[in-house]
Amino acid sequence: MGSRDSRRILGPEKSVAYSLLQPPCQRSFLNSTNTRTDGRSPADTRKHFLSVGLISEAKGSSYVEAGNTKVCCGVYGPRDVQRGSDFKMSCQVVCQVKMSPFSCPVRLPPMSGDRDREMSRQLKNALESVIILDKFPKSEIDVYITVVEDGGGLLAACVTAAGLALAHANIDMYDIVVGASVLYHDKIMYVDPSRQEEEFEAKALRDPNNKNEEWGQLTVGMMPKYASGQVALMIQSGQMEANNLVEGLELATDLCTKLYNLVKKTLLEHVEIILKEEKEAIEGADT
Amino acid sequence: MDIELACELPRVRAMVGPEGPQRPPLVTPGEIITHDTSFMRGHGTYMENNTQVASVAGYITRVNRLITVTPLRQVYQGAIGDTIVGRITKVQNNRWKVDVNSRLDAELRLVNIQLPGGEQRRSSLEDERGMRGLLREGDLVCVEVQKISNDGGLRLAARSSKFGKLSQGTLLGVSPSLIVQDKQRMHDLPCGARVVFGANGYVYVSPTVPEEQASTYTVNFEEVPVDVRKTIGRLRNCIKLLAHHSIMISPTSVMTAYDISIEQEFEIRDMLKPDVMQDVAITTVQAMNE
Amino acid sequence: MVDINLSDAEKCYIIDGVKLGIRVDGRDRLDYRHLEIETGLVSTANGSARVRLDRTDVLITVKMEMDRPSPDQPNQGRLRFFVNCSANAAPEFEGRGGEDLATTLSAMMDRLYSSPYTLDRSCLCVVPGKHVKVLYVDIEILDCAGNLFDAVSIGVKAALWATHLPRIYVTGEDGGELEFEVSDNPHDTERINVSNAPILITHLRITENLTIVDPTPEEEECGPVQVVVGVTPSGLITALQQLGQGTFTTQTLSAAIKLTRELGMKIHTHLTAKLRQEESMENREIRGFL
Amino acid sequence: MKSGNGHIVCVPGQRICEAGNTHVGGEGTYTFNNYIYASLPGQVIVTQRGELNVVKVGLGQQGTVMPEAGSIVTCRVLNVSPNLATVSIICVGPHKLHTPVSGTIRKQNVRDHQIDTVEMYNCFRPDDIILAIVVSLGDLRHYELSTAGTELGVVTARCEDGHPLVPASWTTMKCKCRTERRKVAKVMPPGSHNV
Repeated sequence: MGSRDSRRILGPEKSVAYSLLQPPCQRSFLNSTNTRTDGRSPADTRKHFLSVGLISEAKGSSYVEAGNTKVCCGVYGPRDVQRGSDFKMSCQVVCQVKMSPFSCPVRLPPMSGDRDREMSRQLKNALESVIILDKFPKSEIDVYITVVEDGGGLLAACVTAAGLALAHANIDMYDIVVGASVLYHDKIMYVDPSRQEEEFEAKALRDPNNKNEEWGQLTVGMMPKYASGQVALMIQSGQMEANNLVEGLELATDLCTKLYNLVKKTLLEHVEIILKEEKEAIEGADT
Repeated sequence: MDIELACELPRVRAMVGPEGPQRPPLVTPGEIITHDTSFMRGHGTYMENNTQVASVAGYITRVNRLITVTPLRQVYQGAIGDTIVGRITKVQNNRWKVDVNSRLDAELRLVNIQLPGGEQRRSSLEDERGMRGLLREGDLVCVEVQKISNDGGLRLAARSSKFGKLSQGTLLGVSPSLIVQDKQRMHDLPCGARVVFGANGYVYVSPTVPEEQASTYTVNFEEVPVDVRKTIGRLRNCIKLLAHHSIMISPTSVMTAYDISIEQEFEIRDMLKPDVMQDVAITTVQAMNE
Repeated sequence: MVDINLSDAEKCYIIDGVKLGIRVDGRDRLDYRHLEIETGLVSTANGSARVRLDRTDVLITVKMEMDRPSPDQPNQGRLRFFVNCSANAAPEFEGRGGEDLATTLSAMMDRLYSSPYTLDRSCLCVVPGKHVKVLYVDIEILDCAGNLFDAVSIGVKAALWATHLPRIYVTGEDGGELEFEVSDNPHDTERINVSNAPILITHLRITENLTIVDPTPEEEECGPVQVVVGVTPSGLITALQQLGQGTFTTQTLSAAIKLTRELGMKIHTHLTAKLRQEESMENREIRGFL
Repeated sequence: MKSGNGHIVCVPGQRICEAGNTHVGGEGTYTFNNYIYASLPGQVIVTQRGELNVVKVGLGQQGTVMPEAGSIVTCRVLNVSPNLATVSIICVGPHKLHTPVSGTIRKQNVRDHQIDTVEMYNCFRPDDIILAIVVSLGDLRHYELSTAGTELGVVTARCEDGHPLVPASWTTMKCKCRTERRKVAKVMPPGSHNV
């Protein structure tokens, strides 16, 4: 029922959240014409939209939209280590993912919950293997991610947003890191799942005696070009046969390479704009 | 993957006791040692209305008029002339801080290490970068205790050629009271490996290094062959086994354990199983006592 | 977990060893260290287990409470994991040091036991919608010497296996409130079916494409990136997660996943056999911590 | 290698060229089994240094360069105490730091002659802009800096009443109302000495 928000007037003690009384929105995973609810085929990805320079105050920032998932990320450049943490020669990455209260149908408590902290830790691990740490000795790089809306594949979108924001912040990285997620539902791999599909999978009623039923979701954060493909983050939940999981891993890596080109295009546009501005500035100064 | 049940395993019997056949009297803190005030008071004891009382748990050693109680497990105090193994923890201007398994980090000054290039290169290494070129954080060094400063910290020196940076190998930490005191610390054992029994409990097992490049500060990174690795692995497990059963560690005891483990054809990886450890320890003690 | 810094010479020795198939203590790449297990040693808990993997020491207890079910799963019991890194496990754990490891570990265990097949939660329900049993699993880390995830996951499975829940009878109802009667006969208990509970296997990447199992702290220091893979007794891969700073190639990951399948099934059969054997021993003497 | 209108543009992770003995990687690049890769998005600039050409990737002003041992930094003095001055490093060479980091100048690093007769108050005052060189990365919070050398020291300062001070000699600066003592930097006109 979410945490007790002292400022709000709540219903009587025994009240039940309205969301429990709603009829389960989706009976079956696929709709009548045997395609996914939003009409995509299993191998299609959602529409992606990437942009850079959303937050003027930050050293680097990015905004990523994948289907309904909307994530914005701000990077605050190498600065002195804030809290009195112990002395480390190498750079420290401070990562904080914050799901805004309105990002899910059921309102989330304002303070960061377990899922936020878990995602922050996983993202911190991934980014520490992407950034070239020994170029920023004794300093700290802060990556703050705010989730505007969770439309499925949230961690994958966060990884892409963080990679893009770091590139925009001119922080040295081995390669652009891109995230992708894949859902496995009765023997078929669904690429780039939406939140309804993820929830259907998580809440599906499973009869206990059919022990080896296979389902699961896989999220991969990857650097496609660096040393022919390096996986910086991989998380899988649910239970799957070993070779199905390996097949899912390959599918996710192809998705990463596709997304990589889109990220590259965004960055190159940004670089062109900066160079054009610089050229005008120089001409302006000469005349 | 072998899973054992704790209740099936033999109970670990510590075979305590220095070499001597009869066991010296053990005392616990607070026990009265003697009322006779003519004895001199040594370490580990204190006077209380003219009776001498033990302040640590250990065994009593009497040297004509002096009574001391030496504890069994003890942090390394340090004695001048001891050869010990240490790990560099900090690099400061013209000195290094070294962890030597004792209360305080010891100090190794740039002036008292013996540079292969001789005197004149000393000044060029003054700044921190030069120092780091010689010894970095984490490096292992074999050094000698030169002086004990009044706060208990040790001053180290690496004067002769056999001291200096240790090359490839593996380190093992045991309780310093188990290491047998003897002059020669660095032994090239017949089975083809070099073991440095640091007086501070750090034992370093490494392949035998040819004599002339012992004290250079460059490390050779070429691959150690497989059979040497097998002997080093077996030696390491023997030392761990002796320490686990509190048997005094000396070149002889390690070599006997090594030979016994070969006779009874124990695989190297099985040597750390409690029952195997028990057998080898018992047979080693019997072999040592003959 | 415990960060000791090693010299380059030692790291090179360890990495070459893994390439040649002989690790520092003689093990091969897929060998586990000696594992000791004991259940039922805490009398105040419904179920308990202690796992010792060489020096890693973990104590896991299961206690049952009654609670209201969560609204969206009215007839399902709950399983809650709490990890406590006590300061005596490692100096870094005191204060907030161990907290990061504790949250990672408990999040990992939550995900491992999140699927409904691991533990049949519906049999934990007493009155659907009103009262269910909640199992609080407390994991106490006594000593940490590498490979904590495997030791904890094996311990949790053993502890749940050894859990005896008192049977609860609904005796009657007055004015809408149900009355319960908990049977106080110690033998009238229910057991939890743990036959399908998964365990974790940690693969540490040492060189480009070589991964080792059951890493020691020194090996963890050489290769910072690990992948922790959950496996069920029937060989299905559950909660997989990559930890630490570093990257994997897809081939190494696939190899590790396939490896986990065989290794996992072997460990499961071995573990259940040992637990059954321990169960069948009459008047078994609890070894505990002696 | 995308070439936009006349210049080569790259993205992190893009291979630029082989790192043989003629090419070496500069800022914004890293070398990985003897190939130079870009680690920043931006324009590839190849500069000549001796017979080596240095491949750099930069994007206008905002390169992220951190002070290392030996780099010349511009700082603002925060406070002065008898044996050390705390400063905030604003720029490293030509690059402006996005968030300034802090450094300290010890008494013995102020100048290279008569070290023990240095009075910090006669060398620096709070809010002076100074040029210094990084001695070492120092401890957790501060970089170790030094102003020993003629071209290092106070560049611009203000007197107590706020008038801008003009360098008069090695150790004094003048303004309309008074002269004040500073450790003055002999600043050559820009471009004459490359940083």
